[in-house]
Amino acid sequence: MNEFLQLLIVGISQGCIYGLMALGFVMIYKATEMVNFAQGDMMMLGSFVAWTLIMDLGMPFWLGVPATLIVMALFGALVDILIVRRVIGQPQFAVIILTLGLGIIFRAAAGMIWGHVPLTIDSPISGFSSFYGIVIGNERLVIIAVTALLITILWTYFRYSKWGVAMKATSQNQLAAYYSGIPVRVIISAVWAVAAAISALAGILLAPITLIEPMNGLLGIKAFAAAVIGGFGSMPGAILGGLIVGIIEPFAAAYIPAVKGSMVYIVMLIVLALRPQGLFAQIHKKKL
Amino acid sequence: MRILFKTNYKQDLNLAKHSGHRFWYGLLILVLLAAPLILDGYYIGEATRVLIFAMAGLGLMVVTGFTGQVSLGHAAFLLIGAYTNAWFLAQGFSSFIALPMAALLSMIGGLLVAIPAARMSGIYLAIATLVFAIIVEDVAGHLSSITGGNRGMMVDVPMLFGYQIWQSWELYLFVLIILVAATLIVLNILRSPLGRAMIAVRDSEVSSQALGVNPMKIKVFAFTVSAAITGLAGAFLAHYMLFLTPQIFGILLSIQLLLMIVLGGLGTVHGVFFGAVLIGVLETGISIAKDALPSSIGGLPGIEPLVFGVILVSVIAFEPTGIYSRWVKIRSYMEFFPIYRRKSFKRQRVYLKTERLK
Amino acid sequence: MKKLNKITAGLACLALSAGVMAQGVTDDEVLLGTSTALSGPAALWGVAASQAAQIRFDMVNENGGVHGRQIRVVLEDHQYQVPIHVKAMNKLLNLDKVFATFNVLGTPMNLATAETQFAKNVPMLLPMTTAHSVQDPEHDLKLTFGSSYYNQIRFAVGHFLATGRTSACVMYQDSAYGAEVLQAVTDEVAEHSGVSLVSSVSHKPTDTEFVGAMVGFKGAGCDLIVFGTIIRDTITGYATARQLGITADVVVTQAGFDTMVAGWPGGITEGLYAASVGEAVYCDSAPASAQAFCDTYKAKYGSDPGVSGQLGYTAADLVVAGLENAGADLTVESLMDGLEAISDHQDTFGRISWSYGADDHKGTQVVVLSQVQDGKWVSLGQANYSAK
Amino acid sequence: MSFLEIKNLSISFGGVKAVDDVSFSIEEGSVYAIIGPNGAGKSTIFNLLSRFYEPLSGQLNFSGNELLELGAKDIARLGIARTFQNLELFEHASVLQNLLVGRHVHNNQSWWRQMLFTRSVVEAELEHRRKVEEVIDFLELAHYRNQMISGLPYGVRKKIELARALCIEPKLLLLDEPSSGLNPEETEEMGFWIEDIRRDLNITVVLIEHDMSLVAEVSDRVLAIVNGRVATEGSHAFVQSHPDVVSAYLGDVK
Amino acid sequence: MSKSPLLQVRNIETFYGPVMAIRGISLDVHKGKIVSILGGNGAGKTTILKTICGALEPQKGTVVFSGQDITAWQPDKAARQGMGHVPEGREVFPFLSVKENLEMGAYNRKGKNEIDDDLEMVFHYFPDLKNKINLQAVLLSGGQQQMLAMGRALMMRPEILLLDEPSLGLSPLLVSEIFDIIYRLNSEQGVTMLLVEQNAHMALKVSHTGYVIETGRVVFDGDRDALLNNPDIQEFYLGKKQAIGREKRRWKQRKTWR
Repeated sequence: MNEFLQLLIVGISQGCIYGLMALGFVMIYKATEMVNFAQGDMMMLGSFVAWTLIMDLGMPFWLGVPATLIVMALFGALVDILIVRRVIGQPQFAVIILTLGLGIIFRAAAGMIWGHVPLTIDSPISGFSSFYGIVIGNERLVIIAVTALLITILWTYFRYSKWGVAMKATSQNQLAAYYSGIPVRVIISAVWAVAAAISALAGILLAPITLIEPMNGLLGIKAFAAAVIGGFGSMPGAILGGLIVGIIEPFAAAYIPAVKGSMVYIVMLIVLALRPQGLFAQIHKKKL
Repeated sequence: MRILFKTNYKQDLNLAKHSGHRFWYGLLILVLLAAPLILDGYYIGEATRVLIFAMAGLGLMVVTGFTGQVSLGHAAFLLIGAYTNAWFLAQGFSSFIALPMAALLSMIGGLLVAIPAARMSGIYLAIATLVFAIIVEDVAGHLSSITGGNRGMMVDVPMLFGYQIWQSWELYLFVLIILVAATLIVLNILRSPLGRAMIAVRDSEVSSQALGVNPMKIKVFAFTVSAAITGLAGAFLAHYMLFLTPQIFGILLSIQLLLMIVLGGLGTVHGVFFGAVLIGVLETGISIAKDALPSSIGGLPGIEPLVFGVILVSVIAFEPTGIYSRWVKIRSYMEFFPIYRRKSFKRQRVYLKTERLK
Repeated sequence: MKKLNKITAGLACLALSAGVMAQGVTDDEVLLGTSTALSGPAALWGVAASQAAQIRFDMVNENGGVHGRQIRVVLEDHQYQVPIHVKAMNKLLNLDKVFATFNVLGTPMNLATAETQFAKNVPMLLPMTTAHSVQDPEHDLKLTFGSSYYNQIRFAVGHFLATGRTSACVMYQDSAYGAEVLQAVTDEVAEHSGVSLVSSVSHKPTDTEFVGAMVGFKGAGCDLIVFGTIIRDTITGYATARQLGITADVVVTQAGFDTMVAGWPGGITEGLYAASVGEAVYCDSAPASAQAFCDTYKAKYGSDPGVSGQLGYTAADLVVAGLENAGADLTVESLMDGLEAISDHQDTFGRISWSYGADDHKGTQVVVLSQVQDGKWVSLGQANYSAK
Repeated sequence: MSFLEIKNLSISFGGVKAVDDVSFSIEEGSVYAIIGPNGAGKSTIFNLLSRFYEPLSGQLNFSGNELLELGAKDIARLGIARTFQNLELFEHASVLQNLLVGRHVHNNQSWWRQMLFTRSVVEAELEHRRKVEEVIDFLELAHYRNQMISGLPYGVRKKIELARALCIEPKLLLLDEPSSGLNPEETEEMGFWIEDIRRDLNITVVLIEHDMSLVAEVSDRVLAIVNGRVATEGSHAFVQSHPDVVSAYLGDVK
Repeated sequence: MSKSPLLQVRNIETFYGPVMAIRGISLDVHKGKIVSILGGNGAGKTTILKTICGALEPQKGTVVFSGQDITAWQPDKAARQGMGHVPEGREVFPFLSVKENLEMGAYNRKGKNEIDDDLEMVFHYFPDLKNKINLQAVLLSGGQQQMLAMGRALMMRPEILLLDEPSLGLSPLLVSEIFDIIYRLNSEQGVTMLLVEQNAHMALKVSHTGYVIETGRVVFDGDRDALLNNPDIQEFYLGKKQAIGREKRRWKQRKTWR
């Protein structure tokens, strides 16, 4: 039983990370119908930026984290303004290749700037607690709390604020949004900024657990699987998918090690076979 | 500009539309055949790699470019083809058996993916295929009795009529001949009802159904043909690398294939070759250029993927529909030379509309 | 014109067989090729090793080279992908026409191109892997470092099983390297009675989360855990095991043996064992012979060289020794003779001495067992070991 | 038994009945018009006939075939062709290719023959081509034969979709708002073609249409649908004067 | 001399892909007037509207709107300047509710009360929408979507309304309703409109002046009566049949083939 709870809580915290990254995917997808294959690499960059600010420049942790989020938000907006904006409305494939290319650049640049030696951030939340024989790293508890908080904020924001509705409008019909006087470009840049900041947050939360190195971005693939399980484009779906992926992993590793590597993906295929558009389908039938 | 006078419907069925086509493509094939006489070993090796990737890209183009089914998992078919070919050669069969078996097994793999995949579309399909490739890689790692598992497997050289194809130019010619054959088959499909049905399914699934096309069947067919061609490419990739481990066929390889055909220009056979040559020239060029640069720049670790990424992003940002469409522009510039207007290819503002209404 | 090139190349071939001059060698230069990971998942090793090797060559070149020849290395980045490596080797062998390859990183990479390069009569010097499959079978043109992962693990596992441990678990990467580690543990366990391999789990190089694996090990109750891991998975895997209260001994190979692993902040790697080719050397306590290297490396790259740097430097040092032994008349034959002539060559870092011979291209068979104590690798002992 | 017989057809979307117990039958060789306000369920009837939607209940019978036993892909094979309200052409293909897809149901070459492009495929292709040229001639599309759809104006596309449907050599042709987006001159032309299609090609036509002058000109019988139910059916003059049709559809202003 | 026009378009040329869709069009819209643009398919009518509002970039020419040169501005900026655009094809936000759709029209406006008043005004003109206020727009019928798009543009309180084929695909009843509303909006609220319409009959009924476009050029312009009385326009755009029988007409077409 303890073992079960142990795996479950680790799974949930890992799932929150995947969920956060999946949220980044979903937000950009919702606003621009673009699948940002560089999302994982933006998370990686975020954790490196945090490392530079906190470990290299000596900022206090609680100052370094918001500073990182701001830097990465600006970076996200800049990526949109300088590069991505050019291909909005172009065929999906062009967009896929563009973001894949951005991922290559980010990874290579990170390797050149920060090297390939794994790094870590000293965080005031390190250490671990144990309850009734369950051992859990403090940072994992923080991950769960932060994710829950963030989701609440985002949900409220999208549901009730004028900007949130405008974001949804922009994603549904860009031309009509332009015609209604909604500042579409600003909104899209803002979405990139928020998505980059969310990924950076995931990166910072993850840094003490997985160490920081340029290839960390490949974690994005699992976040991707999470987003797809949830139904690409659905924010609650992203979190749910993240949790599913996060929980499957440690259980598979502990009880069926032979299929551990593929378990997540097998589950994803099963979900897609039953519901080809994920748990929260986002595709509606077109009127003929 | 050339004006064609058609006197016969059959003219439209010919692959070469006019004598100019016949001349230039004929010349191209001659030059390619003669290349080993002119070029030295290094360039033949590079050309072989480009041809193998072109073959894999051709396979991917059938399903992604012509049928509109995104696949991020074609490395799986390369894997199946490569291992099948290597296994049969290791059992002492000649390439006459090993190559068709490589194509056949990949085809069966394609069939397995295609049946569930035909129900999916867009990003879901992309991820499902990506995941399929990850699982295939995992399985190959665990089937150590056949594949040698993660320890890897050496690949014997191709055997034809008891003759070992060992020299690099021999492998080059072998690849070239099979590639030309595969290209002809793809061109044949494209000019027959099946090819039109593929394009119909890509552009509008509902109306293709209303015209009596069975989209499921067409998608499965495209996936199967695609897998077979990619499997063949995998067989040759095995010969190119001489050693196989499952990790070779990871996500990055699938991505590179997709990258190639999108960069070349989706939906055209030309695009495959433009893409393969472009990526090949780019990689070779960067790797040679970095030696010429001062070591403070050229010797920076990671400079190659960085430059590659930057060029890739710039190409897509300026020519989102691929190099082939740039070529079309250049060609029409030359054809209409004095009266060509730059603006006629100016990119207009475009706006996005949700694709969630399917 | 091109045809002419071919003819001259043919002539050069003739000249070579007459023993006049080999490809990649001129009167004032010898050209070596390295295909390694300068980016991608293994860049940690590739970058440090090639930088350290370059420092050794720079030292030689500044002093007028070896027999008047400057040593130049063409460096290719294979990003730890076999297809890119094959392409890079094509360039090194056929375009740059290097005299020998050296320090090529990666087990599958070395296996893939060995045949091709031997067919072109290009020696394979000191590949950056101690995989069993790269060392065996021996070849006239192949010269390797020393004790393989396989031997390292068999030695270490043998040691622990002989000192009271009874059940082993293995966590290994899904790669040729991981498979070799698993094989070694399986083989060694089979030779002892009353002990067993109770659980094994593999992971992808990109995996970051090991709680599941460790909970499984905890349930299996093993008292020896073998890691077929590299750097990051060594650190996080070990930290997870300790966090969960697993008290079993954990041992890793050369691949996870780096000064950075031992010095990881928070002391979370305290107590980890490693079996390796040599000892880890720390610059502040390094022998005088290593000081010049330490200083240069630190000045150039801002940090102490890790174990991969030490290995890269040692490889370069051995090549220089071989070139010196080969004499002024440099051919493939004379190079290999020169390398075989290396005997009791004291390692710069004062760890071990290197010897090769006409029928011994494998290098040292010393396996060192170290443990992390107070943030540093401390050698517990070493032995000459070679499994049958 | 009628040529096309629809009985008690119903379907609902999200709990709302879009088509509610609709029955009607069509005689072979006639032109039948369906009119009604937007959202009344006219296109839904076509989509049910095309088997894109699954009805809640009802029967669809076409010259002895139960359509509900078949899938969407089988409908064309029976000789039912259709056009779409918002045009569903193959955008990135030429006009000729679009029309040749219309010949798909007449293709009987095996896939391996097509791969090798054997003589029999060549011959079949030439035959398809001849048929397609007849349609091109009939609708006067020769000028556009080799152009890409994506560059063509709306009116021409409309014509191409009609042509593509004719390439099936159908017995029954379903036209969804053939005149929408056309100017009066083009609309008149469309009327001529519908008449020619019926008279020269002997094809039964069902059309959904808002332009009452076109309906009056071509149709033999008219069905008016309001809120998913049949309001009335009969000759066009009769339907046009029906009070429900006037209040829900035509309005007081003519 | 009358005041300078609210919207002044001078000699614009726009490419659509490789095609030059409009070739030097000039037109004026005066405040408080309804101006219609007539023309066949592919004449470039929609392109003109898109160029005016900035959705397409002209190669040449200028667009001046209430004294400002707005040529090639982004459409959202033009919208903030007071240009409302009801595009062709019912461009609504499919997954937002009717109310949210309308509120998006008032995105740049302050003052909750005024916005609520305008919401009432829209529901006054389009009572159908009021019943479906919380329904997702994708669930509306074609005509209701058309009304929603118009309502959304009205929520901007625009100085000018560009209407692109408002009657396309609508039933006769709805067509007359829509044109009735257009007429009322103009006469009751004084909204200036530029109207593109296939249905010349209806368009000329409500508009003050009109332009006839063919293959990207203005071929005729004048006030309503001038247009209504022109025999060519009667034949080609109003569908008034001349005394030629069908066979002759067909022959006439045959004559021009290729």
